[in-house]
Amino acid sequence: METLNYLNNGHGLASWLLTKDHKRIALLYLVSITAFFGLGGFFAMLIRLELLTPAGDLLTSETYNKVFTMHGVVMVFFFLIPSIPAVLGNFLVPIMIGAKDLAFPRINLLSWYIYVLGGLFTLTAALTGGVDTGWTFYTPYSTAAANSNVMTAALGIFITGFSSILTGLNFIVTIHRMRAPGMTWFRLPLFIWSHYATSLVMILGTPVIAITVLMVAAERALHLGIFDPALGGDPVLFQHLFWFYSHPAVYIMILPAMGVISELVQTFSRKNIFGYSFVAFSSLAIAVVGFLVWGHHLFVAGQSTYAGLLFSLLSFVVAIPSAIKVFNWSATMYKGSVSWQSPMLYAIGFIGLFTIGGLTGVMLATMGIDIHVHDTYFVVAHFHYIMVGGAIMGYMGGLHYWWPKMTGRLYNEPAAKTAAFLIFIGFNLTFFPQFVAGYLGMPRRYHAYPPEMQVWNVMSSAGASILAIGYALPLFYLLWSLYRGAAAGADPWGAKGLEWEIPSPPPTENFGTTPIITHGTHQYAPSKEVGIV
Amino acid sequence: MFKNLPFFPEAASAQAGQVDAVFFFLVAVTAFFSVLIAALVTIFAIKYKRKHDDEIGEPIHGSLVLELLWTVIPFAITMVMFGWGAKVFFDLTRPPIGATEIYIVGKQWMWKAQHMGGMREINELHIPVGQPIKLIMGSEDVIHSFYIPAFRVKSDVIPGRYNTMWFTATKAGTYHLFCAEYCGTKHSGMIGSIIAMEPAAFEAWMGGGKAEDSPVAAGAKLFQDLACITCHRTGAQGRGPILTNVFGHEVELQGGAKVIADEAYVRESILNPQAKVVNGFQPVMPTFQGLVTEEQLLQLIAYVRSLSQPGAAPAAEGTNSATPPQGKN
Amino acid sequence: MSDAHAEHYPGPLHSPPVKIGGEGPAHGHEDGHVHHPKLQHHFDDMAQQAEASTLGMWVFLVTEIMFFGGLFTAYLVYRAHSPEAFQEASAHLSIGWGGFNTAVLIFSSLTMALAVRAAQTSESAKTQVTWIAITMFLGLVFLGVKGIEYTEKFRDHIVPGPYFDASRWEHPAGVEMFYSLYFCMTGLHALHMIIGLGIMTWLAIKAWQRSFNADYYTPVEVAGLYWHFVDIVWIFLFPLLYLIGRHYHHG
Amino acid sequence: MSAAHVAPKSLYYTIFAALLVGTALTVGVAFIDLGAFNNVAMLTIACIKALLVILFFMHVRWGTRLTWLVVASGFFWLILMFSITMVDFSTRGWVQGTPK
Repeated sequence: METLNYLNNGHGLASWLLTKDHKRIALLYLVSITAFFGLGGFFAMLIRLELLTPAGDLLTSETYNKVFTMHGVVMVFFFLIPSIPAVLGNFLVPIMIGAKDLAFPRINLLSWYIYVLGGLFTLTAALTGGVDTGWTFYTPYSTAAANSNVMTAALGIFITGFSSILTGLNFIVTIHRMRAPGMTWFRLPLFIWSHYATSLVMILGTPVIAITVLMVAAERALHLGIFDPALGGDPVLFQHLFWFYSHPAVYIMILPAMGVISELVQTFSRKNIFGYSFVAFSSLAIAVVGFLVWGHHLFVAGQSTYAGLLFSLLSFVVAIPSAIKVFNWSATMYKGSVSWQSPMLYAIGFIGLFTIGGLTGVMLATMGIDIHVHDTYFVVAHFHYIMVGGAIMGYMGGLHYWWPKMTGRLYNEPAAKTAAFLIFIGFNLTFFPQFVAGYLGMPRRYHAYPPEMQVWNVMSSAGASILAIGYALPLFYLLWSLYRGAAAGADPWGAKGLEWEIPSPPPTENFGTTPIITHGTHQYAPSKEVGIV
Repeated sequence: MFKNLPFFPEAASAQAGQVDAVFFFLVAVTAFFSVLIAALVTIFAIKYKRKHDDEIGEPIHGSLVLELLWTVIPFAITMVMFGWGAKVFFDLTRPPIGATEIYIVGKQWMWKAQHMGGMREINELHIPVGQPIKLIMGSEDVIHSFYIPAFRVKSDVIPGRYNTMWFTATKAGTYHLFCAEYCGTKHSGMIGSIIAMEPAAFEAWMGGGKAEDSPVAAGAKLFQDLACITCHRTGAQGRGPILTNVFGHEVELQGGAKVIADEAYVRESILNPQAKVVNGFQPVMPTFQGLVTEEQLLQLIAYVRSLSQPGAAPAAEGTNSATPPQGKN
Repeated sequence: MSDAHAEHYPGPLHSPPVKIGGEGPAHGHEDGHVHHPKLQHHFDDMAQQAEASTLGMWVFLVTEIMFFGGLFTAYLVYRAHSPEAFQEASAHLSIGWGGFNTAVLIFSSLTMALAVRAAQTSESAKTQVTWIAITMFLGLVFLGVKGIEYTEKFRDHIVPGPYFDASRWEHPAGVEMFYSLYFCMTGLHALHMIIGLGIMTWLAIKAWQRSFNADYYTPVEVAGLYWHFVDIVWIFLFPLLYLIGRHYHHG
Repeated sequence: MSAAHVAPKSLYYTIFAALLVGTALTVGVAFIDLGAFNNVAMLTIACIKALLVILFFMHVRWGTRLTWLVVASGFFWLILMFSITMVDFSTRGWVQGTPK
């Protein structure tokens, strides 16, 4: 006899498209962001194919520029930003705090529709001629020179921004107002802390990008001249406003991944986190200080040197909480019972790659180095280490970890391990050579490049093909698990947390009666302090 | 195919060593911490690998001492990086007095250069080795970025204003010039060569240019052709301030504010004359927006500037150089 | 600190920290007492639901602050860059219309507050609808005046773009910048007014159907917060746009 | 919910009157040339008016500490955006090479 759960409680398309259940909305997001990930990945493959040879011989310059623009726009706004919050966060935030749903289920569904609408605008822009501004939409190129699809793409980003705002708003209200009795702030899973911090960035930063792209649209369509140098406008002001959001947006991508890693490291070491409050508060510190560092994107953009100094200093400060997290994760594994199951492989990969990504970020915050490597492949390599090596590793790890909970099925573990290895190796082969090419001086967004840099690009393209196989594999074994996977049971990992105490897949209401919380998550044994305190 | 594997860029300027030194320091720190973390994680994963299904880890809640250690030590290291990096940045952005100046104009998709001696180049820049060079750069359309990897210098070139950069080449040779800020379809074609030459060879190369083509001479001609001379003169018709000995000096504006007359100010006064009117003059000057190109603007600035240099030629006929400079419009 | 939750550790390793009811997943509200019909299934009680809604609106208003904040930043940067041009441009705006509209919006905030109070104190549907209707009327008056002002700008060719008449200004570039910002800021504000009027229409219908009383008035409260916020934006726009050029002297 | 504070009508009328007085005052001050102090006066009055609306019309005066925090953080971030952006625009050209 099959028990009633959120998946079989209602059938048919309408029961999905009109659902207010946070778990079903999470799956709607999962399907749509996977589609966009595929699209963004397709553009990435075109880029890597073109760059196999120094001459621009596969695509025309115009097409190439549109391809990397769409790669950036799709991956940033339609995959990375919604990935962990909208899929894993949506599914887990209410469950982890002992609530039946998010505070505003209808707004949650609305956010998905808004996301899809924004996506349609962007796809329209891509299909009706493309946009060639780069995902950064720098003025005056985007207002004066580029083709008119900028409007459509900008509107797509504007609309999608509201989906992000609504998700963040929902999380904040839910975490404040919907916690089960006894679920105090310091008993919250670290996943919740990181999602709370992420939501702060979403609601405080996203409106600024919305108004900024709106100003670009107004300048294009209505001939208002806010960034127009002829009217005394300053293109650098656009960059300030753009990065006021877009730098913190990096933390929208990485903070949830950090939350995932905190959960993974605890479960697969069978140990509570080392230094809970430091890990929890470092998330908030990253969210807050992360708002004060945007000007490190403008060191060579004609920003005043003193502003550069301030931004450089603050950028070093924001590196510290990230370092604290990395050290605490490592320390958590000490004297643990470390399992080598696939989610943990992603977590270990994350720690290593994020360390490299973070430290190369510190190099870019160093003004004297940035003047040379700014806008080169060094930057490209750095942010892919954070976004792919960090955010996507975290997403993949989390997806594997909670897949049995979401679907009630176990996937094929050897296949998952293989994919994790392929992704790790493919990733490093793709992006490490780009550090070298960058320091050699290869500028980003170059369709053709000097021949002496070919060796690094060939390596990178070779790595990309391994990476592509690594990302394609889960599509098969995860789907396969839906039909043939063994039943997961409530807690396949021996993990400690509210989500593992309800059936897999969870019932629609999550909890029969509101749970009363008596202690924090991941308590595997009575605690004891380390010798020195 | 890959006979020589390029691993590190050539260092051909006095600044390159400074940048590379900070870079090596950061690479060392990065390598140290990456290896440290990778080693810790790997060792823990192997040493504490789960032995049986019911095994649990030892419950350790944390250590304040360790937390403080790995907060304070990284912080101290980053402050060293900050200080060092900022010092290098200041050295890289402050041109020395007396640097040879060259005007650069970026446009989709080419670089134009004007030497003070009159030579003009496109997508090439000849410079002497051992002499500090200061580039004054403007853009005709969108944002570009002037980037010479071998010199480790880069600066965005922004429409509506002037950015400067400077360097001293140390090795003769031909180096890449890239546009580093995405500027449209042929962005990756907006490249060129920096040709650093021994001073003697450079002098010979410069000898090919004609003095009347110098920016100062061209600017003086424009000053006549655009009829600037009809107002910027002494006497009853002199409705605009006289421009001798103005550049580089402080100018008092209407309302009492003061500005230094630099490139940006002269540019603004030509394009948007009412923005900062000199005290004692009427705001009667028409705008020259759209009438002068970026290159002509630079020539006019070069001319106005030449009027402030020792032994400058009189501004124009009709100017009484004994008149105390009152500022300019 | 790090032992924040240690003291709550219950003892045995696998003791479940939650008590899950045995009756299964469906229908959690079978515990006896009657629920308010407006209580959604995932809230415990009306107080939690109301608190969540007002908090949600406040968080949304924070995003609105940042949304307008982008424009205010642009205003700040450009006004600092060309103060005289901004004064010259501002002097052309009608202080009469601007002041009138300010008073209208303040008045509408009062009537909105009274509408919320009417729902709070379970006054009659007629009273509630009356306050909402007056608020809407004032909102329409505001938009009407805005329309008159915009028409004048189009007539006088001071709308930025190809038809902008540069010849009448001393600082044409800065004036055009000012009016670019003027149209962005007031246009966005007017858009918020229009959205507000849509919400108020819905609210009036609901109030007419006697939906709101002392036990349930969250929608009125939340819509009120939004309306007051739009008023606050104007409280800043009025002096920044209309009043900075009043002692501007033509040179 | 039913326990929420109901303010007396007279308070609302008082706030309304204060807001109108504030508006008249701003307009009046604008016609007097006070130099830079014009802006200070104008913005001070606007801030007081906004505060009155927030505290009384929007019920924050009787709100929870969380509401106070949310409102305050909104304005705090706004000021952060203003001030840090202005750090750039107000220090431009401080380190330009001096023309000889």
